[in-house]
Amino acid sequence: MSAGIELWPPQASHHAEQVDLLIGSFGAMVWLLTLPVFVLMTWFTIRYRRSHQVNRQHAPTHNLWVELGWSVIPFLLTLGFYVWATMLFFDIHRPPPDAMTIHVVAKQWMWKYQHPEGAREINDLHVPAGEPVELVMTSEDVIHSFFVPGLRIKQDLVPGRYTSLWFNASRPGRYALRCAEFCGTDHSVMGGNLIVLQPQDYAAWLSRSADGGLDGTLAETGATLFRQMGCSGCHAAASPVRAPALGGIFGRPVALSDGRTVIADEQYLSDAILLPNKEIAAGYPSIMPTYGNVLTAEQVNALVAYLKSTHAAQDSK
Amino acid sequence: MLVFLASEVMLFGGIFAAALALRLEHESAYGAAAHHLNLWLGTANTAVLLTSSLMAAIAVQAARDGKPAWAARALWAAVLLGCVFLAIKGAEYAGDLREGLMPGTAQAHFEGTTQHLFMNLYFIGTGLHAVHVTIGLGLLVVAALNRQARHDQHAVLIGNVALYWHLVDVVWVFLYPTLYLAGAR
Amino acid sequence: MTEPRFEHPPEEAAISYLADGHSLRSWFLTTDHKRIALLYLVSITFFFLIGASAAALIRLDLLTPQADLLTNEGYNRAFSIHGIVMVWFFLIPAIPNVLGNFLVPIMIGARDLAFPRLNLLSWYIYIFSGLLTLYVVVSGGVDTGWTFYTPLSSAYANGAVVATIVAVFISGFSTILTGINFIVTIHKLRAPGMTWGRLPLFIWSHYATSIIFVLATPVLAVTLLLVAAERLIGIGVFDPRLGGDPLLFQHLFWFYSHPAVYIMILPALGVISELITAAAHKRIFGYWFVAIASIAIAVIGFMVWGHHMFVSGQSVYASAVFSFLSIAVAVPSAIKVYNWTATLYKADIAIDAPLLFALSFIGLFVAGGLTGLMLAMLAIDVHVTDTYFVVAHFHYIMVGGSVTAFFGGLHFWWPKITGRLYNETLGRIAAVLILVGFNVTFFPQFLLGYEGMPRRYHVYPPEFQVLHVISSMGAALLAVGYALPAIYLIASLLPGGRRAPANPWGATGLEWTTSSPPPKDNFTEQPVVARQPYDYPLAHPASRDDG
Amino acid sequence: MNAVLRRVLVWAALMVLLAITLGAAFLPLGAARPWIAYGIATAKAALILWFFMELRREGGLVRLAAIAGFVWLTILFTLTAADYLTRFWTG
Repeated sequence: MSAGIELWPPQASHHAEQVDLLIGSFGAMVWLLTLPVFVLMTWFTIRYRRSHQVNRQHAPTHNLWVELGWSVIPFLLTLGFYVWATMLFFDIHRPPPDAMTIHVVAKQWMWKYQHPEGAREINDLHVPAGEPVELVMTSEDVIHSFFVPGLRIKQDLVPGRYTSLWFNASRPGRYALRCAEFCGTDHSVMGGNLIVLQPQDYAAWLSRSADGGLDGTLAETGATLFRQMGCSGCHAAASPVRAPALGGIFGRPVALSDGRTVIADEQYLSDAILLPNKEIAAGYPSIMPTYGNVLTAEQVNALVAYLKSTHAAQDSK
Repeated sequence: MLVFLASEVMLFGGIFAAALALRLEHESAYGAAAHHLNLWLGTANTAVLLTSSLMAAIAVQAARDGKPAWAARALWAAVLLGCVFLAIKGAEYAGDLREGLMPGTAQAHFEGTTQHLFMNLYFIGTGLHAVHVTIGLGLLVVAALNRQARHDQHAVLIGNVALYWHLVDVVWVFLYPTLYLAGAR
Repeated sequence: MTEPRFEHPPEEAAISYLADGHSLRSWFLTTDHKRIALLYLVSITFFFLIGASAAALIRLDLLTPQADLLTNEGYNRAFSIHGIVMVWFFLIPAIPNVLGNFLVPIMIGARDLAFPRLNLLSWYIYIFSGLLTLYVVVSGGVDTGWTFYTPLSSAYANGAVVATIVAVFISGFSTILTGINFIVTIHKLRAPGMTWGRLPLFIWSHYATSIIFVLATPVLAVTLLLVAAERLIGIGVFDPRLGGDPLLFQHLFWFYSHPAVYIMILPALGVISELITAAAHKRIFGYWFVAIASIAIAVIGFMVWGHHMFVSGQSVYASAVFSFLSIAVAVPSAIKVYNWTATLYKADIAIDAPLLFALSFIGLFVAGGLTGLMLAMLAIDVHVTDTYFVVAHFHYIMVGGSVTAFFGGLHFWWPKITGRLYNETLGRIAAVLILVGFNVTFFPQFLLGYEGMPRRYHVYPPEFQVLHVISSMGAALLAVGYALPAIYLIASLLPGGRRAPANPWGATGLEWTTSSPPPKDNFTEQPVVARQPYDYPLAHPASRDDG
Repeated sequence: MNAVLRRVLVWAALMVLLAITLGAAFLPLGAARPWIAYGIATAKAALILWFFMELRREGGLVRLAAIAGFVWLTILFTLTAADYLTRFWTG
């Protein structure tokens, strides 16, 4: 990247190209509609200036069809772009099923990432090129926003909730990554790089990171926590306490005490740990204590990843 | 006056929107939390306030009919009922305080966060309403003491005060199902 | 030129409102809407200077990528104060409370607003909340931004958040009272013959603005109350740890704050309609379309707030609905622009300072509006929201739009308000300076935003520096552009300034039928309206022969 | 009809509605319960607005002003609920 002036951000994905194409063509249409206004405005002002003698007879004062024309036609044209833009938008919220999941936790003023293989990093994020990556994100304090200009994507991270988006970075390289939602004192230095690697380089990077003394995959970390935090005391199959067994719960419907049924997704499981009496499973007493002050967001991620992995284990049986 | 009342409606709108969001997000816990409110006191208060509204409406009619004495009596009845409303409300608050449901106090203890949140919302909502009741009472007293207003056959002052009082009533009519009825079982 | 529509009162028959009492008491306890308008003019100018100083600090600091003028906290406080002061203490009251206060009663042929004492009260409320804001500034400021997003504002921000919130909360009552006053005045106090179809478009736009004043402001009030309660006693409605929802704040906040944008721009649209017709000496093209467009903007403007939340974690389906409604609200705005252009066709145009301001307004408003349309497009918004693209967009609308219109209106009605004529040449120079300075300041910010420069950044990557330097230099030019009118407008008030005739522009409208400045009761006798608004003779006499 | 009597009758109707809504709250009506509660609340508000606040005597414009607040509230609720109800739909 040369120093000095940069007029267009790099395109790191197919989506980025699509967004550029969209704004380019929409911009062109906008100019087509606007230029006549500016030209006519200037021309009328000069031609009909007071000192100039021209024909001013029969000036119209209203015309319904003209009014309807210049209201409806631009609106319909814009609607076409609306459909296009909305489809692109839905696209970044529907990850392909084979996307790898990276957990993102933001706090004032740093980014923390957890790779499924157990690697953890701060601020800089390594991802493989050409593979779909889904980010499942939450915040520990205030609202932050994950913004990679090169990918043309942005998503807020909200405390107490999971938000997600996915991308498929096609070109290896370093791309700036910034926080876009004002988050306090050091908002402007809360950033890093998205480092897109060739798949083999990514594999090498992963193994190097694992050599750094990490304790297994995210799910394994979660399994350890599941024992350490006493979850298994109640939620194991043989437990004397009446609590739902959790093996294979992820993605399954759960009947609630008020008659509704929800799918056990990341949000549900995280809420069940942090706000246990928000949604109570049918047939069980509301006795679980909240872990809101005990677990960090990353530990919750690990627990959810563990519960997710038991799902996979049971399916394979 | 009505334009101002529309503005007041929107003021409470924010509270109701918060309750709506809370209810949508915490379906079952919301009902459980609401169950701890005293439904009977809430119902009694609804009846008291509705009756008070009737008195205000009668006062307007009496002033129009040229019966200033009746107008004054009806206004004082409305004031009295308004005070009863506040008294019941106070008793309810005192009970909540004893049970440790009053946020921000030393005794406060809640069964879970949703109840805490619900009680907070309950106090903000009913507190804001109580402030309006108090203002309304003040206006009613002013109207009742004002000789000229009682003899005004167009009932301008009494009419406007009554409008305000009815609005306070309407707000309560919606607070009642939002806070109390949600917990009945 | 135009025939006088009413008997001109003899000049000595009525004392002008300016000459009616010179004591402090006659100003500070006045119930005359014209004097209150001047009180507002002085106070908003003061707050404009405060907001502008904060802006100057920001632009100076951004000259280099590093932090060399302000600390991180200092910068955050500077832009928070800039936003809060400019939005609530300058832009929102600027046109309605100065020009609106002065002109609404005169334009409809009334002696005053419906509730003159309420009008004075609302000025005092405004001043009280303004002083509270000043207290916040000197006591260390606030670092939440003008948006007060939770949980940053409710749990994490330092500084005088509660005091700021109380200040904004109180200023809301001033706004509500003004709105009620305008609505009742327009309904009840129109002169005989002033039917709804004969109302000047300025009145229509103020009517629409008042609707927003009354219906949106209380929602902000209660929302801010909840934030303050959250900060003081932790009520938790917006706190995820209690199961509350930070996004609820955004819903409630933008339910007010998006319509608030229309509070700032609708009166400006009304001003422009007056300026264009007066300069063009021609009836507005499509009166009813322009009038109804104001109301349509006010109503639809309430249904688009979610477009501030496309990346916030709001449901994607809700986003799609809000995106559609946001595109729909552009239609009435576009109608106005097309109608103004059509008004210039076969017109008889006097190219004076007010017209130059009006034309720059149209250009900047169109640029701001169309980039707004881009922001309404979901996929584009995801990339450019919370970047300088948004910053540039809303400055085009609020500064390029509202402030330019305010200056245009101030020039147009200055002779009426003060009875003096300003230096026309300097006026034209100022109009051009502001247009150029504005574009140099804010156009580079569109580019910065698309490249990925987030807003509210105190330090930034070096590749953005060139554009930032251009922007800061433009800001200097803009400052000169804004200072110039202050000089020649004040100079016109000095002894020896040229006196203005009753109708210096040859314009229609009731305000031009009374003397300049108007007498205390606006008119010496009750005006009666018998004609359409903007009823100019169809063609200029000089051009009739060649038709 | 005697004006005072009419007001008393309206009051009686309000009390009956109050009793109904209280009773309905205890019936096992499931998801319909909030709808009934708010439906009755709306009916009560309408009675108060129409008779006590005397909108029946007013012209269209005043009625419009009176209900404007409620209409705007509907906008606020509908669009906010649109977010909350569809937030966790997965596409």
